[in-house]
Amino acid sequence: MVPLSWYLAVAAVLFVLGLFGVLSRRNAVAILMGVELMLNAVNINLLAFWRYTQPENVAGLVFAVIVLTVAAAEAAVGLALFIALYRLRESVNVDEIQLLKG
Amino acid sequence: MDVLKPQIGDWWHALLQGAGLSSGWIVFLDALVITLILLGLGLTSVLFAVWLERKLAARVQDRLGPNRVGPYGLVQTVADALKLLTKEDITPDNAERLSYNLAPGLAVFAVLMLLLVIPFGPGLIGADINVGVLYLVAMGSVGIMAILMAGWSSNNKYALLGGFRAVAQLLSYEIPMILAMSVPVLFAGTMSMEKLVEQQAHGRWFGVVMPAAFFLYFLAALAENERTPFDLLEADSEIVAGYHIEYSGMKFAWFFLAFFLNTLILSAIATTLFLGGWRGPFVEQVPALGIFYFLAKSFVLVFAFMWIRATFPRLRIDQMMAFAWKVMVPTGLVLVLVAAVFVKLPVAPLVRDVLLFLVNVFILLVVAGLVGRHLRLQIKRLSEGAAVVS
Amino acid sequence: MILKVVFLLVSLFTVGSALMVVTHKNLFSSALFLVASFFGVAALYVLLEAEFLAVAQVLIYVGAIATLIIFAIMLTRGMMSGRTSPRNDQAAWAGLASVVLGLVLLYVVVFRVQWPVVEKPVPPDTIEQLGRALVGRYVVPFEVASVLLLAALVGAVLIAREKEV
Amino acid sequence: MLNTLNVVRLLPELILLVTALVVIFVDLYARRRTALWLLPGVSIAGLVLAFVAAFAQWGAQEVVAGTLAADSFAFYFKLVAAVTVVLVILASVRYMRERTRFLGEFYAFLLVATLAVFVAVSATDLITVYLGLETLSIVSYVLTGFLRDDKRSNEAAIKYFLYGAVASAIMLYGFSLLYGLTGTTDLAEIARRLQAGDVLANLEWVAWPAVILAAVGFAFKASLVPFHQWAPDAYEGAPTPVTMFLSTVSKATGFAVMARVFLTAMPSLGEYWMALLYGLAILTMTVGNLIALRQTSVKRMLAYSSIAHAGFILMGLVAVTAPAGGHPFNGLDGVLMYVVAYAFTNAGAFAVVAAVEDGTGDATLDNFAGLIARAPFLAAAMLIFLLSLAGVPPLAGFAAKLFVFAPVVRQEYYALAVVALVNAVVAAGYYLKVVKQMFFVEVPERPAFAVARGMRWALWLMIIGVFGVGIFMNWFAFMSVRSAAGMLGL
Repeated sequence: MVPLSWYLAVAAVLFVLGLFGVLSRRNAVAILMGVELMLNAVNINLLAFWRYTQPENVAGLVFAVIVLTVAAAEAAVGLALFIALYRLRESVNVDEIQLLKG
Repeated sequence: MDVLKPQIGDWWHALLQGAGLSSGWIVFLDALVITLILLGLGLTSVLFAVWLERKLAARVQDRLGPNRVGPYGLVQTVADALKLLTKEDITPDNAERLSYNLAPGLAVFAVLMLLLVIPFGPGLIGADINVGVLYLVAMGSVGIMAILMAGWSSNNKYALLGGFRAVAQLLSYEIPMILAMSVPVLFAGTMSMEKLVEQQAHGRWFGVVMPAAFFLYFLAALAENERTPFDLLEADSEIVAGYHIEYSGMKFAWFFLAFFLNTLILSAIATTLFLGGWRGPFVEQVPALGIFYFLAKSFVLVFAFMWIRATFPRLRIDQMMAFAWKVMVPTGLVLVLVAAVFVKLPVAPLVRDVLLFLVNVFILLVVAGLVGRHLRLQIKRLSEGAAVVS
Repeated sequence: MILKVVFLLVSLFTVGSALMVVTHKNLFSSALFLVASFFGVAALYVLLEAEFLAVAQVLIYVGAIATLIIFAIMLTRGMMSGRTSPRNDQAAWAGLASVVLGLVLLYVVVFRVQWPVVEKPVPPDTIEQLGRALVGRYVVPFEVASVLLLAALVGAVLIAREKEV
Repeated sequence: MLNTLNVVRLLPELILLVTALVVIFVDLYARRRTALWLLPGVSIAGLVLAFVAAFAQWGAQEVVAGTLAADSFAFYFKLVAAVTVVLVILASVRYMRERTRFLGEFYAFLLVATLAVFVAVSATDLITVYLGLETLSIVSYVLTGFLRDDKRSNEAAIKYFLYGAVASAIMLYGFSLLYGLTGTTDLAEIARRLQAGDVLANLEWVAWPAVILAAVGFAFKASLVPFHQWAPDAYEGAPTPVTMFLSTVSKATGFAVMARVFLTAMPSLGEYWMALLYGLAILTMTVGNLIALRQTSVKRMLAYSSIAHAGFILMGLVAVTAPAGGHPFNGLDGVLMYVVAYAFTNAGAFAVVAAVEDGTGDATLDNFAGLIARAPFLAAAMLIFLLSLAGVPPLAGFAAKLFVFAPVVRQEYYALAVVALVNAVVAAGYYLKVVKQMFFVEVPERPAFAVARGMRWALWLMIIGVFGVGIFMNWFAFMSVRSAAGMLGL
């Protein structure tokens, strides 16, 4: 069987890559993609822990299902906001929106 | 490996073991053979379906249809395929090459993957996974991805419009489709395709017990398959073929293949979920009959698909969306609710089935009545408006 | 052994796609790599014997989230013109910080901690258990999640709909 | 499993949910003129009912369906949230009427947000904690960006969304590590497992990552520095009633969840998270105040001031101790006192801002000039709220500060106490700037303006609240001590 730490390593790398995307991108949609990668990393963690430490207790699975659901809701609202933003200013680059400053 | 059970599988395994192969190789060869069988079954059916569609459309339009190549033009499709193969393969200048080239393959792949969980006959199933129905739905979304890729990467506004419509239409109709599919799942208490067929023994087909759910699935499948009256993705008279406008030659053939495979598979799913799958008289004695029954039932549905395509006009996009969200989704929700209540109803199965049938017919009638009333009102309003103008 | 090789291939594919997601210049290609990465993660779930989650992953992430993202990209297509760099000014710092954080995480999570691993098979009725848990102990989260989905649906429509004339 | 579910305990949540649906249907079928008063009326009625349902169960102590606690701690926050949201609704009647057509959705979203708060503050399972917080966040994004044709509202929502999504992902990673280490998502069970032998050996390596990563999510909701960047923008750009909600209820929820997770799941990691919060508290109040000093928009100034106040609230958590011999100053009761005092005061200040925006179009310092002549009631109300924010006795702010300073001193965290004291003085400085502008700057040519009726009621209620908390300090202290004890398991 594949050792648990391998899964954790993949998850950690995925998480960090997502974080890098979040920090380094200008485009709001690209940032959202980074967030999705991070959430995927979390789910890998949850499922790996479920499989390797508690396969008979479904708490980890439930958690992962909830994360999936919330991710969908979050993406829907976020993308709606981006579309509204694009309507208002023809751009979704986050460093170009700075009406609010101080 | 319980595939191809019972006789052929044992014979085949004995043969392999006799040849002195290790178990790893046997698993591999098993998988290979299953893949080949499924592919063969799928692709020959497509050849036949294309011919059928052309013949049928011709008959509806009072023409003869293909009649030159082979008897009754049966080999016409092969000739067409060969022609497409030799045509020039064009890639638009500013196309996004990777996704442009990947899209047709992905479209076919998404559909072929569906073959994996369809029980063509007793034991003749690629893999009986316990989330089979969910798998079907999930793979359906990959098909949407292929259309989006094709629509975007062609760098053509009509293709892009096709892509937009794909999201709007396919995603919207996926919801009533899932609702309709979850009715038999709820009733059978399983998502495994194999077990769903098992539950429909003795002619107690879910499609008969719950005609409304079957009808809902059928309509949603029409839309998922981009067939008239829901063929807005390619609507040749509006957006000149939509997402595959730029494709030619082999790549176009792939889309074409995916389209027909999809027709077959949507029918096959309907057969499995609602029409008892491979069940029929004497299947227990002669398992091979199962395949025949399965294909026969599926092709009845395919026939219905084609008939509708040849007869109906296309809907407008707002009508289509309104139909999905205002008619089909509520109906689907009601049906799921009804099924959930009836599953727990403490009466004899036969009584329950009859009651469920009656409720389903009632729901169908009510929905049809409401839609009809709405349409009549619209027509009346339109004609009054026209009267004022003139 | 075979499992390990498969795992390595799948995770290489997943991580590679993820890398392309965060570095590719073209937003649309990024989104496609995101889809690839989602598939890789689904494959990892299969390796973890969580078939239900794997299928749900494809259904929700590929079928809903990625499709929405691509749809949003298509709707706002003017925004990915090549005028400016897709990276912001702090990209270098972000890279550095990410690498450091990644190394720390890897060191801690992979090498330091002894996770309480047990060698147990997955019970065959896991999906049934999951279903029962969702209407049993976890019924409140389940219901709240449905409220959340409804609210998100209404909210998204409210914010993104066309201006009325 | 279902028959063990005590539905009565979920009554407040169910009432809110039903009310939200009723509001949507009223919006669908009522005529516009009727809807204008019926929608807020129905919403307030639902909140009052939820308040009653929560109040009737005060003193209960049980776990509902394994994932929600029905204890005094949760009920305390539910009561505060219900009251504050009533005030928010009163304040938003005219404000929203003039800015959007979608009033039904607005009130329904406020109710769903309150529902999310109810779930989050009583969550005893990592899953419900996450789901409650995230539902609150997602609904808040929509509320913040509700005026979708207003660039500032949209921008505020997008910043809020991006920070929030990242923070919640980071928090989740921390949760997943906790789950991996303990094999459970139940908070009390986690605490038990954290003391087991096999886990202890690994604790030093997982403790920091788990605590820090989880704290990021809470710190985001409570807008602690350095996870505060979204707050000023969101507070300024959001419709002002929504700002009232975000800066009070939403923030209080962050603290409630933080307190519950840290105290019930990781009491054995106390030294880790207390050290972390100690640093965050100092950072938060100092940075918040320093930036607030140089703001020209009152709305934005209040936004930074509310960040600074989060630092004060945090002091209570840093100094949490078991209440020895019924001693009132155990830190946690300070948090609770501060939350209720702050809810009235800050909501009041933002309500005045909303009223001024309604009357003059904007909320810069300049718009407040000579307010005493143009809208004397508003000016007087603002004076009371600002004094309370500054911590002048006998107002609510004083009681709140007393209850967080006392435990800090008792714990002998003198450095923290001194920093907090200096900060309180600095804050008084910029509050007085607004007072000076309102009372001593004369601008003759500006017209007077009236205050909407709902707003006037809301302001009166909040003034009463500010005085009430300050004068009947003992009663509130009693309540908060009891609810704190309820959660600390005493």
